[in-house]
Amino acid sequence: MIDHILTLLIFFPALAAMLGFVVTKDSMRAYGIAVSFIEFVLSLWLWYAYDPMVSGMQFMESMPLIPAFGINYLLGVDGISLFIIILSTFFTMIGIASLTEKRHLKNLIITLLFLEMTMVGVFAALDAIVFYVFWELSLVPMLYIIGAWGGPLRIYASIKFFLYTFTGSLIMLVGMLFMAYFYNQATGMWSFSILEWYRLILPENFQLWLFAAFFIGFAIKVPMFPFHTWLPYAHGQAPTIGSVILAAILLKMGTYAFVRFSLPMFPDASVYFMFPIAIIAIIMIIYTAMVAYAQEDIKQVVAYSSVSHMGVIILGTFALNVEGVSGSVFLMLAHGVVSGALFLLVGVIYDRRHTKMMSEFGGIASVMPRYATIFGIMMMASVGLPLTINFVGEFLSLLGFYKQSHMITLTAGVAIIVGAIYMLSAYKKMFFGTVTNEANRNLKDVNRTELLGLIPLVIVAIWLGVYPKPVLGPINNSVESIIQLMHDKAQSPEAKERIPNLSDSSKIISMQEAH
Amino acid sequence: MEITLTHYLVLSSILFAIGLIGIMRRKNLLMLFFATEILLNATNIGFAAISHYIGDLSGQMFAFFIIAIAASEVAIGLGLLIVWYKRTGKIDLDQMNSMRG
Amino acid sequence: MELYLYIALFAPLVGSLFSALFGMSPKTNITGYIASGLLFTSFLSSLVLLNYVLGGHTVHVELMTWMATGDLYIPFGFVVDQVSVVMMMVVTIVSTVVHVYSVGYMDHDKGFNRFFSWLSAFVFSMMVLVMSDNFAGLFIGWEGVGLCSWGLIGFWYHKESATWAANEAFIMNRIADLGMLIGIFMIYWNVGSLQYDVVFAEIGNLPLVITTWIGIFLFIGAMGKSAQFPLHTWLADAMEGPTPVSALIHAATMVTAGVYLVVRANPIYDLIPNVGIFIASLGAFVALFAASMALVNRDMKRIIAYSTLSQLGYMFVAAGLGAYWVALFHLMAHAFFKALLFLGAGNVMHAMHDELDPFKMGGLRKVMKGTFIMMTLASVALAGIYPFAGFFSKDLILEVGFVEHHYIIYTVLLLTAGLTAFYSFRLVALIFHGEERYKLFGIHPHEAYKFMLVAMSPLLVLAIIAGSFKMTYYQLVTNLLPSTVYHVHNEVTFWIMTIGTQLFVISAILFAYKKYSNWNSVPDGTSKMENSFGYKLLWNQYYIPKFYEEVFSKPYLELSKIAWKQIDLKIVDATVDMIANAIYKTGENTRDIQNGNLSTMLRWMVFGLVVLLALAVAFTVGYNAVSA
Amino acid sequence: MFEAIAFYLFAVLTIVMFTITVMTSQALYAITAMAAGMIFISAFFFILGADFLGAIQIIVYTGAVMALYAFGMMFFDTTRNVVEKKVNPQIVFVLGVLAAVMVVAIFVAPIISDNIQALYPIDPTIGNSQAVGMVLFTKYLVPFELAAVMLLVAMIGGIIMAGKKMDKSLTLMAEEEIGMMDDSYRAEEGGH
Repeated sequence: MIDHILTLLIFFPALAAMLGFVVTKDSMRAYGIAVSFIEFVLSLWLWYAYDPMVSGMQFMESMPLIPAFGINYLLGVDGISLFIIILSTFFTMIGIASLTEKRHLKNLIITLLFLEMTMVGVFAALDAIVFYVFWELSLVPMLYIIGAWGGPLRIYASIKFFLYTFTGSLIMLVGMLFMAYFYNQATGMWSFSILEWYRLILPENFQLWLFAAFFIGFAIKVPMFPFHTWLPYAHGQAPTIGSVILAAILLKMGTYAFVRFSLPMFPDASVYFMFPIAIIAIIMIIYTAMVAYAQEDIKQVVAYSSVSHMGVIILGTFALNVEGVSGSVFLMLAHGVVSGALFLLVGVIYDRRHTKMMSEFGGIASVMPRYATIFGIMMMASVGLPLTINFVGEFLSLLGFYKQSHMITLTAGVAIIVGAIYMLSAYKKMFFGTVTNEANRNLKDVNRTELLGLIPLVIVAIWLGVYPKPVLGPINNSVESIIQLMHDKAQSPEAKERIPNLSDSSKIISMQEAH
Repeated sequence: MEITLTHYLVLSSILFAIGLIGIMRRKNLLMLFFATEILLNATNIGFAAISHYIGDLSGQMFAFFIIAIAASEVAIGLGLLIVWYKRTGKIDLDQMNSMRG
Repeated sequence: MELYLYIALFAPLVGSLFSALFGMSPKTNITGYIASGLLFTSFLSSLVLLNYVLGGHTVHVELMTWMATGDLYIPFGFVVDQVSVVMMMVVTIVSTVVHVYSVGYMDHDKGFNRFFSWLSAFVFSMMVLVMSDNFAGLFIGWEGVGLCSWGLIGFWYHKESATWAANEAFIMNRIADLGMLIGIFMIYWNVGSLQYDVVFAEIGNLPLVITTWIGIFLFIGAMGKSAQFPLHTWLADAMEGPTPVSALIHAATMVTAGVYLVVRANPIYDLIPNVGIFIASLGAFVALFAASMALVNRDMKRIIAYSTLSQLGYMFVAAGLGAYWVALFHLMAHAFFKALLFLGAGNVMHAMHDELDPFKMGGLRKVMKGTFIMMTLASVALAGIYPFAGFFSKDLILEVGFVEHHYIIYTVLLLTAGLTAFYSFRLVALIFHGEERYKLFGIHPHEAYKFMLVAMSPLLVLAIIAGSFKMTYYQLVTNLLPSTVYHVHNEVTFWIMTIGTQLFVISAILFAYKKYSNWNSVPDGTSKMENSFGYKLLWNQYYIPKFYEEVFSKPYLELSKIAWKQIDLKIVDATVDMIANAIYKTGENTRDIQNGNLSTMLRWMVFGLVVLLALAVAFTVGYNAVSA
Repeated sequence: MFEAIAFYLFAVLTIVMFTITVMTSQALYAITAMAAGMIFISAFFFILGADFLGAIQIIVYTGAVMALYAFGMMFFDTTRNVVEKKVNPQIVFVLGVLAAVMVVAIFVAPIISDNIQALYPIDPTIGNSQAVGMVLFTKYLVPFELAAVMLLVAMIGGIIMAGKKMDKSLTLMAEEEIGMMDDSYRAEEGGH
């Protein structure tokens, strides 16, 4: 069973979703929680069985799909994808457990389970086509969630979300096809296996074009400035569960893909585009933080803060050294936990008051002290306070990029200031002061269902902030092998210089020979 | 004065153009069918001529199949035409716009 | 000894978590007792550790790994050495006193439990800050105290001014923290480690320019926490918090973290005397600058806050001039008498029902004898009168300035010493002497609880006798810090300086008494002095808060709104929508082609055929032309 | 020489006939002209040596197809002028002429390469019909059979559509209407 754990992880929720159609409406919630819990336990088992000392792919599965073109059903996890998979299953579980939605609950849970399949699939896929299929499939449940359970502008928001990201991924698909073509030209064989592609050393000008093609697909997903405008609409209109999954997992697909595709496949292009991308990252960090500060809707604050944090992730990714990339991968998890929790928290207040405008609130802290406390913890985590999960990621990301450029890091470091500004002022508007709005006077504090979702997130946010080693260790090993691969593949002298050589640090194991 | 393949092809083109003018100009469905017959025949001439000048029977084969198709087309087309006429009493193209997008 | 270390470190955390458990329930005195008890435990452990360190040992433990990736390795490592043990003593003594005091002070507050949770959490962060054996751990504590400071300044969160001040403090500290973070990055990439011992051993091998930058960036961090100009405005506003908080955080411990950082990083600053001069100059400037603002202020707590700021300036002068042990000594002495002063002010506030204007008090010595004695003695210590603690530490700084031949700094500090004495006794005179002006406002003051006064007494004792520890202290810390002795060699000069300073200070005190001890009216803003330019300038804190408001806060908000409404919605998003709309409109406009009319479709078909044929012809012609 | 005369003669006749077909507003003229044109076209086939094709042309087109049209026309009022709305007639001619010019340009241009090889060369020793039969039943057997099926389908389709209840379209009716129709049908049967 452990040999096929990834297949099981991917298709178990889908199968359960199919069976979910015959489950009665009343027991659907319990069914959903049970299924997502089993899935989560499975993913924990994956972690347990994962050998942290091996840097390469583990639990690899292969089955030919279209042998003529080298398209295989190829799965595997390494330290980078392992935890994002766990994060996906974790958040699906948390999301279903804390669902407060009343309308078409059954359909919603089935949709969520399908979404879980696509998310796990994206992070486990090692074949470009399989990856692409799951990548695109993930749009469908999300489109459905926003479009069916969303706010008043849901149709516009969902179509914008779908078309925007879809356009990007089509360009990415073209890039993939070209990559396969180049592989065919170089070796005479067809292959869509990412691991095979890693071995291919492309001339720099090819790399630049392919990098650009992949970049657009990923950048829209992340979303990077100036492709970010779908996000506020999607978050603004999506139901709580949609925002949670979108922020926690779906956005991570973009940054994950950068680490999985762009970096190891195009090391020279990565170095070539390092500074332009860093500039974009800085714009994302500062500009969207400012936009977040100007928002009147608490959910939009969190939405824009996501973009701002994604900027730090991008910066860490393009630091192209172990510290930075490990930090960015860790920050993906951290941001998933924190922004997911923040969206859940916004959902809590929205359920009570059916508004998200900050001007409607004020002084909530005295009415809902538990809520204020949890929100405060998560806000501080989002601001990047040490000993919370975000700090580890942000610290490492910025630390990594400092090696590449002092000035850019200094500018990007403004993130910790502007982040504090919008978060604290939003928190002040919501929670501090006296209760002025009568409607807020008798709000109920967070109930047990909501705590069920929030408490684990708080625990994770602090646990991984204090003791990130169990996660950071495997990430570090896999990132080291990627960085070493990049260094070995790099051709231009600048790239050789910018990407550190780790080969003296012995423990590198070739990507292909693991398992 | 040798008659070459080109002569035939030009003739075929002229007839084809006449057919095109017909299908564009005609609003009466029946008349439209006539024009399509002209188109088919124009190509038939071309096929037969090429067959002759290259010395290959394939051209004639194609012409056969075209004739077969023309026959079926007439059968089905007229059937539809009659159904339509019985329903509406008209066979004017301008009135058949239920496929409007 | 490790056990004592962990007890000293984690006892406050346990107290904090325990109080947090009751954070949302109504007041339970038990939280206050438990938290105070645990703090006292922490103090006792620190005492044991002090004893151990006095024996010439140090304790260094590594609890566990925190971050490890690539070459980076950051453990949770804690060290108790000569410097940190002094800080631990200061922190635990003051915080124990403040905890016990708070049990009385916060007696009637709804957020009693929450208060102790925050306060103990602060002590924990502070302990992490001083005990960490690496810069990252220091940064944890650094941010941790910032967080607790935020929570405690904004403790009365229903007050707009309090929450505003809390956010201001946090954000300003963040600005400085960025500098510190960059300093840490520089250290890591140049040294390869963040452990103090490794860094200090390697720092000499670095190019001087890099060391300089490291020193500058670390000092930027210190400037924020210690509220040095231009990041000083938050400290005065932070007085919105409960008074014990001001005593503990904004006088004794957190604000001195910057000094501690410079002292701790002395091997770095030793290499870059130019930065040291800058630090000293800035310190001298801030000392005078803050003292000048304290002269006219009419808010009791703000006056003490400015005095704190001023004393921090003194400390930075000492630290900047390389007299690290002197800086640390003044830090310690200052912690005692300043905390005492604040707690006394807290008593007065309680008595006066949160009235802060000393002009509305007067004659309180009759009803608040204990507080009167304590505050007076604390002020004497602050003024630096022999044989109180301030004399030994503050005069030493003056001597340092003199011995190091920075006469301008010396003069400024001397002047500031006079100002300090003046405004301190202005406050004492206005509060405790003269007519009982409070009667105008119908207030019936009363002395604080007995146990609060008892709790304050250790601080009083220390404020009086701390100077006598000087030699023990000196021998202790110079194991780690440069052991330069600052002494004016010429006997005559020394005595002239010492006695001169004392006379100057005493005359300033007498002047203050003379001017204010018989004050009989509440100023209403009409007197000539209150309308003079100088007074207004000082009253408005040199218009700096206003300047920040106008130049940074408001434009930032405006710019943010523009970024959202103009750029994001009208440019970025509109561009995307424009592309989408263009496609949509194209479809809409060409929809007429699909009018369902077969005839039209046939025409389009023929048109397409013609186009394709034309293309075929054109390409063929073109191709032939190229190949020919 | 004879060939040339015949070609031009028939060419002119065909063009004239077809032009009439396209241009006239009398349905009867049109069908008559077209039948004539078809016959003239078969003349080309004879000239080109495709005797069998020519025969088929006359039989199928002029015989079957034209007869079908004639029957079809019996449904309509053929004596009346065909009234058609003319929209932008010049565009029609321009497009038609342009298409012709293009095609001619392509045919005239020396692009038909010389290296086309005959796959099924015409054997002069055997007659056209025999040759056609040999190719048709070997290489083109499957298409031939398919064509046969197609014709069958067309025949059945034509019968069905023009047959009973052709004033009702099942595809355009709602389900209930169909159900009702079935009921009335059964009722009719029961009545007998």
